[in-house]
Amino acid sequence: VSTALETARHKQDFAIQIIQAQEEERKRLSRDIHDGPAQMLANVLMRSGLIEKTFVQKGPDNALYELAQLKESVRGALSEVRRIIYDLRPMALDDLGLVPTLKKYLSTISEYEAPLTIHFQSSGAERRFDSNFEVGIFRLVQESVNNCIKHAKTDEIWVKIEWLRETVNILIKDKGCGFDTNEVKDKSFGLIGMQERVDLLKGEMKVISSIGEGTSLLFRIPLDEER
Amino acid sequence: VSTALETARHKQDFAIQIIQAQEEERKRLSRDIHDGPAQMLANVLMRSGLIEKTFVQKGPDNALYELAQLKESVRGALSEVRRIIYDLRPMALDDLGLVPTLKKYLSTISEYEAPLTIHFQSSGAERRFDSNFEVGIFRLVQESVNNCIKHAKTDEIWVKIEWLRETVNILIKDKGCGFDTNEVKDKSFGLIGMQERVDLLKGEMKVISSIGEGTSLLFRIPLDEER
Amino acid sequence: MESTKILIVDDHQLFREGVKRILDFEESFNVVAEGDDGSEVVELFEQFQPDVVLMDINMPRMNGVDATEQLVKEYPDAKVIMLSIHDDESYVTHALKTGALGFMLKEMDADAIVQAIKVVAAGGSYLHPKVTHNL
Ligand SMILES: Nc1ncnc2c1ncn2[C@@H]1O[C@H](COP(=O)(O)OP(=O)(O)OP(=O)(O)O)[C@@H](O)[C@H]1O
Ligand SMILES: Nc1ncnc2c1ncn2[C@@H]1O[C@H](COP(=O)(O)OP(=O)(O)OP(=O)(O)O)[C@@H](O)[C@H]1O
Ligand SMILES: [K+]
Ligand SMILES: [Mg+2]
Ligand SMILES: [Mg+2]
Ligand SMILES: [Mg+2]
Repeated sequence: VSTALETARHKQDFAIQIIQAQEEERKRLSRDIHDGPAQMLANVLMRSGLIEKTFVQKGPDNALYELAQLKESVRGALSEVRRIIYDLRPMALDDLGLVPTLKKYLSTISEYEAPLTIHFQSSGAERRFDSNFEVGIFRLVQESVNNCIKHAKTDEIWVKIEWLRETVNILIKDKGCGFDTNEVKDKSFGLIGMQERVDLLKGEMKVISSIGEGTSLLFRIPLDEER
Repeated sequence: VSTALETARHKQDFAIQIIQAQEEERKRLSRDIHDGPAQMLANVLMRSGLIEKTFVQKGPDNALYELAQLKESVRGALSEVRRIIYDLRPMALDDLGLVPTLKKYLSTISEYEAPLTIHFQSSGAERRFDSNFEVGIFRLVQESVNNCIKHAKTDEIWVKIEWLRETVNILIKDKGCGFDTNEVKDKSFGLIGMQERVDLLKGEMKVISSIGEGTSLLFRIPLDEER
Repeated sequence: MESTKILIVDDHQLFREGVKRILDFEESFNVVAEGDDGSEVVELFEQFQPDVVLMDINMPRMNGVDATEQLVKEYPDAKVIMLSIHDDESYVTHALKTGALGFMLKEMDADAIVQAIKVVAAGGSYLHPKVTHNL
C-alpha cells in the first residue's frame, strides 16, 4: 500500500503540475497573440486610415501602392495566426488523420532544426481512430522527439509506427548521449506525462537508455474496435 | 490509509481528466482561431483585392466606399483577436491585478448574459500577489459564476471578496435552484477542479446548497507574505 | 460567350459574399448557388449543375474533403476547387486525391481566383502558387 500511496502522491503532484502548465500555456498563448497578430492588426487598421488620405493628397497610384503594402502585412498576420493554430493542435489531425499529420510535423521540425534528420516510417494499414486516441499518439511522438532534440546531442532520429490488427507499436530512437533511467528528476514531467497518457490509452511504455548508448522509447497501444 | 489511497485514486483520475480537458481546450481554441481571426484576415485580403478591382473598373468613389468596408473588416478581425486573448487569460490580471480584472470581467459577463446582474464587492486593502495566486483566485470566481449561470436558473449573483491581514475570504452566492451536494456527478469536474486549485493555494472551500435554497461557495485562502 | 456557372460552399457568409463580389466583375461568371456545409453539396450540384464548385475545407458538419469525395463519386465530371486557410501540403495532396482539380488558399489575390476558375472550367487544374512551392 505504501508504494501505491507514493505513486498516488506523485500523481497528485502531477495534477498540480498540469494545472500550472495549462495556465502557463494560456499565458504564453495570449501574449503570443497579443504581441503578434493583434499588434499587426492594430497597425493595419491605422494604415487603412492613411490610404484614404494618401488617395486624396497623393493620388491613386500612391494609394494602391500603400494598399499592396497593407496586404503584405495582413498576410504576415495570417501566417502568424496559422502557426499559433498549428502549435496548439494541428487541425490536420482531425481532418486528415494521424499519419499525414505526423509526417508533415516531423518534416517541418527537421527543416527547422537543421541539420537534424528524422526518418519516419509507418507500416501496415493505417486507419482512423477517435480523436482522443489520435491526439494521444501525436503527443507521445511529439514529446519523445522533443526530448531527443533537447537532450540527445545527435542529429538523427528514427520514428517508426507499425499498425497491426490489434495494436500499434511505436518506436522513437536516437543514437545520442543516452541517460541513466534510474535517476529520476524531480522537475521533469515529460516522461511522467507520457506514462500518464499511455495509461489513458491502456497501453505500455518502455524507456531503454544508457549513457553513451542512445535512447529508445517503445509504445505498444491496443487498438480497440470501439475506437 | 485506505481513505488516503481512495482520495489519491480520485486525484489520479483527476490528472487524466485534466489532460483530456486541456486537449479539448486546445482543440476548441484552434478551431476558434481558425473560424474567427483567420477567416477575418482572409476576408480583409479579399476586401483589399476588391478595392483594387473596383478602382480600376468603377472609379475612385466606389473604391473609397470599399476602403471603408475594409476598415470595418479589420476592426472585426481585431475584436475577434481581442476576445480570444481575453478568454484565454485577461492580461489585465498581470497588468492591473485581481480586483480591477474581476470587476471588468463580471460586468462584461453580466452585459453579455443580460438580464443577469452580478453584484461585486471587494472590501479591505487589496494588494498584489504572485501571478499563480491571482490567476488561481480568478479561476475560482470564474468557475463559480459559470456554474451559477449554467445551473442556478436565476439572474442575480453576488460576488464578495474580503481582504484581511492574513486571509482573503471569497463568497459567490445565488438564490437559484440549488442542488444536492451529496449527489456526486461523475463527469463534472468543475467542483473537483476548484477543490484542486484551493488545495494548491492551501486554502479551504465550502459548498452550501440545497434544492430550492440557492447556492453559496465560500473560499478562505491564506495570504502568505512571500506572495 | 457561354457563362460559367459557379457554386460556392463555405460556412462563412462574409467569405462567400466577398468571393461573389469579386466574381461579379467577370461578365462570363455566374454564381448560381451557395451552400454553408459540405453535406449539402450533392443536392445543390444536382439542382444547379454548376460548371465549377468552390469548396471550403473546414465546415461544421461535413468537411470539404469528404464532401468532394462524395460528390466526385456521384458526379465524376464535377470540377471542384478547394479553398482553405491551411497551407500545409498534406491538405493539398489529400484534396487532389479526392478528385479536386484546384486548391486555393483563402489569402488569394482577386485575379488568382478568377484565373483558377477559368482554368478549371476549361478542364485544367490549378494550384495556388504558394502551395506548389510547398509540394
Ligand atoms: N532522448 C534522450 N536523450 C538523452 N536524455 C534524455 C532523452 N530523453 C530524456 N532524457 C533525459 O531524461 C530527463 C527527463 O526527461 P523529461 O522529458 O521527463 O523532462 P525534460 O525534457 O527535462 O523536461 P520537460 O519534458 O518537462 O520539458 C531529461 O532531463 C534528460 O536528462
Ligand atoms: N450554482 C449552482 N446552482 C445549481 N446547481 C449547481 C450550481 N453549481 C453547481 N451545481 C450543480 O453541481 C453540478 C456539478 O458542478 P460542476 O461545476 O462540478 O460541473 P458542471 O458545471 O456540470 O460541468 P463542468 O464544470 O465540468 O463544465 C452541476 O452539474 C450542477 O448540477
Ligand atoms: K478552411
Ligand atoms: Mg521532455
Ligand atoms: Mg461547472
Ligand atoms: Mg470554413
